[in-house]
Amino acid sequence: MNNDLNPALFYFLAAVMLLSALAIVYCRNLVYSALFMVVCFLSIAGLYAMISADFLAAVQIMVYAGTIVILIVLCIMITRRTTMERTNMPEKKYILRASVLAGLLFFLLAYIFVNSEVLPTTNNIIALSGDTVSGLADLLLGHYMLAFEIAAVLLLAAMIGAVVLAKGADEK
Amino acid sequence: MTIGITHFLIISAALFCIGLYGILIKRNLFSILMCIELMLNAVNINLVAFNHFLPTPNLSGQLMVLFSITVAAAEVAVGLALIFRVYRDFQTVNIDKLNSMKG
Amino acid sequence: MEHFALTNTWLIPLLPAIAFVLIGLFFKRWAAISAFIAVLASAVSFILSTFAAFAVLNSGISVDAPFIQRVTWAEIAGLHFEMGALIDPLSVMMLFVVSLVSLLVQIYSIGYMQGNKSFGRFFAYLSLFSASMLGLNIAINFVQMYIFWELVGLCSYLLIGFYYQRIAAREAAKKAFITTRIGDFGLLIGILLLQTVFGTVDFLELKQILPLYIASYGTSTLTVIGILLFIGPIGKSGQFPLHVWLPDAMEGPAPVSALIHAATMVVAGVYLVARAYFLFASVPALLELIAWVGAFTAFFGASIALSQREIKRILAYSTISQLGYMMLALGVGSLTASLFHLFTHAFFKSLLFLCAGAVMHAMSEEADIFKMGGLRKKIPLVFAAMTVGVLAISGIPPFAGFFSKDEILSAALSVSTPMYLLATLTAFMTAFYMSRLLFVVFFGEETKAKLHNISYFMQVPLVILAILSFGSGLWGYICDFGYWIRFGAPLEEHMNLSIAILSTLLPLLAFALTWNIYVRKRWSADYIANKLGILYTVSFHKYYIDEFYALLCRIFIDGIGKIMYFIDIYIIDGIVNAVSGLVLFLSILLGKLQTGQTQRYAAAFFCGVVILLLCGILYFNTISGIVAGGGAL
Amino acid sequence: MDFPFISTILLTPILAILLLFFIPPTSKKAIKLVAAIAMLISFLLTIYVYINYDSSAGGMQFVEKIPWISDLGVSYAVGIDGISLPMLFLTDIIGLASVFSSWNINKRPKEFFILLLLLIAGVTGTFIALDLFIFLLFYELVVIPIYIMVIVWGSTKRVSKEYAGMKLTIYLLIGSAFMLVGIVALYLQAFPPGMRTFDIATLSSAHLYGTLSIQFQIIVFFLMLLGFGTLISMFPFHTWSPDGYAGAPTAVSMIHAGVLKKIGGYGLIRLGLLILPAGAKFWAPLIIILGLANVIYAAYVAIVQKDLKYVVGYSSVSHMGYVLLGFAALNTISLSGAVANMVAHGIMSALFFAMIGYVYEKTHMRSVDQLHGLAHQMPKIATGFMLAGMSSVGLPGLIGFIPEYTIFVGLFAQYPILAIIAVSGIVFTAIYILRVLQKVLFGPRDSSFDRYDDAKGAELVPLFLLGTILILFGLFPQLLMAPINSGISPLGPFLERLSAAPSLLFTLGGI
Repeated sequence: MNNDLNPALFYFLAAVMLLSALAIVYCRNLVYSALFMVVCFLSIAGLYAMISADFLAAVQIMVYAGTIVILIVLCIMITRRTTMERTNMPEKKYILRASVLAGLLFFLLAYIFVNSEVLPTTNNIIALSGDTVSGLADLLLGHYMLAFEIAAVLLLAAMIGAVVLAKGADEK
Repeated sequence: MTIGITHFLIISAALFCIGLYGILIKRNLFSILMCIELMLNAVNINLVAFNHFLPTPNLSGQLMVLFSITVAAAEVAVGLALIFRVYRDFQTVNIDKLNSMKG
Repeated sequence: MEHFALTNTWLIPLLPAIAFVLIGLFFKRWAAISAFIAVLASAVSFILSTFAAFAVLNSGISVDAPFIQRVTWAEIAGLHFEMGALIDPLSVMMLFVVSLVSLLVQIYSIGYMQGNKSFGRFFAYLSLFSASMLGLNIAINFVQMYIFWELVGLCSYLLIGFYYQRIAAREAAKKAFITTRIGDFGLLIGILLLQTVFGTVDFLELKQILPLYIASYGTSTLTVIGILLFIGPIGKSGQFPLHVWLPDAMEGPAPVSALIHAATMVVAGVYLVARAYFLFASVPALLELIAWVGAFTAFFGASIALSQREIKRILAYSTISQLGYMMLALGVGSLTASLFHLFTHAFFKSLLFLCAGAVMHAMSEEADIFKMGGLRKKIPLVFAAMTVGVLAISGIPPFAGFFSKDEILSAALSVSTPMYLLATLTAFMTAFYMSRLLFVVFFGEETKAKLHNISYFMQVPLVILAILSFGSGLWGYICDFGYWIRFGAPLEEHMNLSIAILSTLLPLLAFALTWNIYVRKRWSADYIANKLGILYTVSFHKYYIDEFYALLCRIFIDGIGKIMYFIDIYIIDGIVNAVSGLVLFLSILLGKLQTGQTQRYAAAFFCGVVILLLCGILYFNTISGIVAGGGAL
Repeated sequence: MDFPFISTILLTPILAILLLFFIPPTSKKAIKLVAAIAMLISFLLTIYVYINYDSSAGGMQFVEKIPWISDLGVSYAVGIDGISLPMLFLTDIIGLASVFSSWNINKRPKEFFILLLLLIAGVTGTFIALDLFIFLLFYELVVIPIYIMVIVWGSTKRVSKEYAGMKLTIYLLIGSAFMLVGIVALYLQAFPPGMRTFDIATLSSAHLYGTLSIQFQIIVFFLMLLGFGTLISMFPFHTWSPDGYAGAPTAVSMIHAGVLKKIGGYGLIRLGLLILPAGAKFWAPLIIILGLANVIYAAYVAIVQKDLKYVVGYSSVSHMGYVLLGFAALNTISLSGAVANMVAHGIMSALFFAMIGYVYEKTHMRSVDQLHGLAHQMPKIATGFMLAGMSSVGLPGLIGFIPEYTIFVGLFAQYPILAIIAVSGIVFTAIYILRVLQKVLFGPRDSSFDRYDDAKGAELVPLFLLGTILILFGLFPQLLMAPINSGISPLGPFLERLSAAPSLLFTLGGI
């Protein structure tokens, strides 16, 4: 496995991801935002694939780009108004403050990351043996068995909770 | 310059801040939920990147992402149900109008 | 039998106590059974007491060498509570008097309380009283005495307030309890001091320790203890200034007045002083105090009795006065005279009260003597009994009072002439008010009221008590009461003739006066009252002491209480509420931050993150410090 | 190991709570029965333990110990000695009585009895705990149910029930916060790391090793005094008590005045005196002064009260003054008296509150101005009132006398003048008790009260239970004093050393 990543591919995916993220924020139509989310998640999946997380890339596409976005779109449709125009308007009075805050946070984080001396370099990457699916499966059904079971219960609870909430428990 | 962990960290930070920015300026519950998903994904990228770039012998980082996605899925399901419920009770998904908890 | 009675004296108080429990728990509703149980218990107690008395007489038990049984009641490290029976001539005499009078009063009550719906309750209380009083009599130490002392106080409270639907009765009961409680406060402190100073409250042990103690430490502490202890008898025996409860206590039924507030409970104070006489006698100043309190109370009570109108109140003030006599006798050092008077007084005063009860019963609970009149023909038996009682209390020979009063007078004379004069004057007043009572009620214009029947249950005790009132003094004198009770030789072997004659003539003079005023109407009573002016008013209003106490109470109890309460809710709680108000104010200020908008919270949260990061960067100056934890893997 | 009696006593109410969760709220009878049976079992076991406690041997008996958090030195350790046994008995008898006195609760009975049982279990736990951690755990457990019960089932008179509940809770929590600080400091200071323990007996020996300096003891005892003093309603931290009782439902008033308050006195002895003797010695004069203030001041305030619950509330403040005096005189006699007085006051105040509860439940009146002549309609309740009132007055033959007398004897040895002032409290007590009782119970019959019944059926249980104990312990005080003596008398040499030690900083000069 080649330790060097393809910079062109990386920058392309990163650009698509960030631009589509911005588009999510700036689209005036909520449905468009949701669709841009698919693009964003797909590019994230691409990034995963670049750094030896092929299985996660697949999961990302299935769960996020597929299921979650569809869910969101569905819900948007159910609660829709007469027109979807201007459903995703930003609150003007907060824009300045929010952008200053977000920008400041970004620059601070970036400053730390760029100047950090303890971050690992690309030189000491240990190539993983075998494919990630079986590796993940070993962990999931071995060391993280209990967490796995709990996650399953969580999903069940979430499902029941969602059903009860959406249906309304007190309605005859 | 080769693509290292710093690059991944910076784009994830950017994604995170976009999500944060979105949360702060939006008033529609759906957009807020979507922005939260963006932030979650930013975190996931970090995990996967560290798993790749750190000299670790196993896939724990990726596994954490798997769990994170699971939890995110659950969260989205419940969150959407909540929004749906709120919409039915208050006939709005605008968060400014849902302020009965105001102190 | 005598031996059994002597060794089982604890049965004497226990039997009425059992009667109390039985009646109180099970038989309250059945009048006949209640009365039967109570009377039976009292009768057995009386028989046992009598046998115990014989046993004491025959076995050479004396005050200095009593027969004692004791049992540990409670015990902790350093403190020992004992109960027991101390049998000596003194306690046996008391047992005899108390059990006899309570038996007679219970029999009388069967008639008196007939038809009352709380009949059972009455007998339960009476039994409890007998038990407590008998227990008090055999007390072996101060604590046991205090315990029964309080219990008789409780019974007195319950019985004064027996007609609890009457507000006057209820208030009188409260007054009695609280006033005697003030006395008990002194008594309790005295007992506590004894416990602290001597480490024991046992009569016998104290008696042995005391001379040694006085020899090494002097009498100053003892004086304090004695005064404190004496406050108890002041309260219980209605001595000035704590006498105010006793006249009010007449709100109780007449048998109660006879039993508790004439014959038995009120003499508990006298008994206590007699029992602890070794202590009081060791400090002469104490005796003097007791004598003066007694003498003054005797005079004081009699002076109020002169002008009262209610039959039982007159008798109550007379009781106060007579108790003063007993205290006087104790104070002047004649224990024998005091107890002799206690002995005779128990009979004639309960006789008088029972007669008064019979009169009131016949007159449908009328109490004002001036609304009665000419009763001698309608209830001759009561008249006869009452006459015996009046003669006895006035000290006409050969009735009982003459002998005992005479001994007190001669004892007083031997110590102090002013006391003797005061006591003699009191004797004159006693005869005056008693004969006034007798003449107004039984002579003069006949009342129109239809009289109630007086049942045999009431008549029999009257007869017995009348006989005792007539004979007990002579009997005691002939049998040498002083020698019999064995407090050493009696003070006066022979009667002092001049005293005897004077104390016979004075009452006769008083009789003549009252006869002319109230029966012959030669002199108008109103005219005399007007002439006496302020003296009469003061006497009629009982020296305004009640009013004075009420004022004191309003100022020092309610007044201070209100101030304290004000402090409590406005100052202490004010501070508390002010603090909580401050917190509330701050929380409202902070609450404004809670806008309910989640995004604001998120913004605040991330502002915090940014600030922390900035601080971190500026403070550590090197980035490695911050991310070290993450990168060290 | 033998049958775990103590744990069973503790766990029976908790098991009943679990059982209650499965009973539908509508079957009120079943709920009450479960609660009553649970408390009955606890009570019978307590009696068994009481009888089988060997007073002549003394010391800790029926001990159970299971290590729990060994890193912190915490273990689940319970047991009883002569001091905690009467307290345990008190808790269970009042617990049982309070269940029956709540028999007519119809508003959310399920929740009520769950909270009540939780409260009882909490109080039981504090008294039997041999481990400071367990003690704190139960101590904090107690406050919450009380708050909810006052807010939901309370009554509003002079102050609203919300105010009352809040005041009570905040006072106790602030007090316990101070205490917590003290206890943590104690835990850290007493032993070096690795040997640290929450075991009370071990901590009690810490002062012998000299790890607890005198300054340290003084400060920590002061913190405990704030906590326990608030709980025992020491002047000037007493105002929660009348307001709280006035707002609380009957059962809570009973348990609070009857048992919970006693945790303060118990804590002062068990934790304050035994662990921090120098601190206790230092602050004793202050406690004496405050205790006197309690006795006299609260009695005065009680005299002018119109609301029955306020009278009893202030009366309990006054009686707690005696306990404080008994504690602070620091000798075996006075300490025995203090413990006994806690029991005595517990029984009588519980009886008082139960009777007031009945009267209020029937007539919805509590004011002395409105009520009169109740003895005509409610002779049994009147009997209960008289019993409680008379033992409050300290009448011999009832439970109140011997403890009071014992305290006085102990106090006299130390501070004769102050003792006289304290004894004068008996007169004030008589005044306020009799004034109220004669006004409420006696007097002309008022036909407007004719429609109210006397107590009957289950309502009589508290009267019977508490009245019996009142008389039994009054006639046979050794039943009560024997275990207490076995708990206190071993402290004799310890206390003598303490009193022989020079007084610290300020003293009352033996007055």
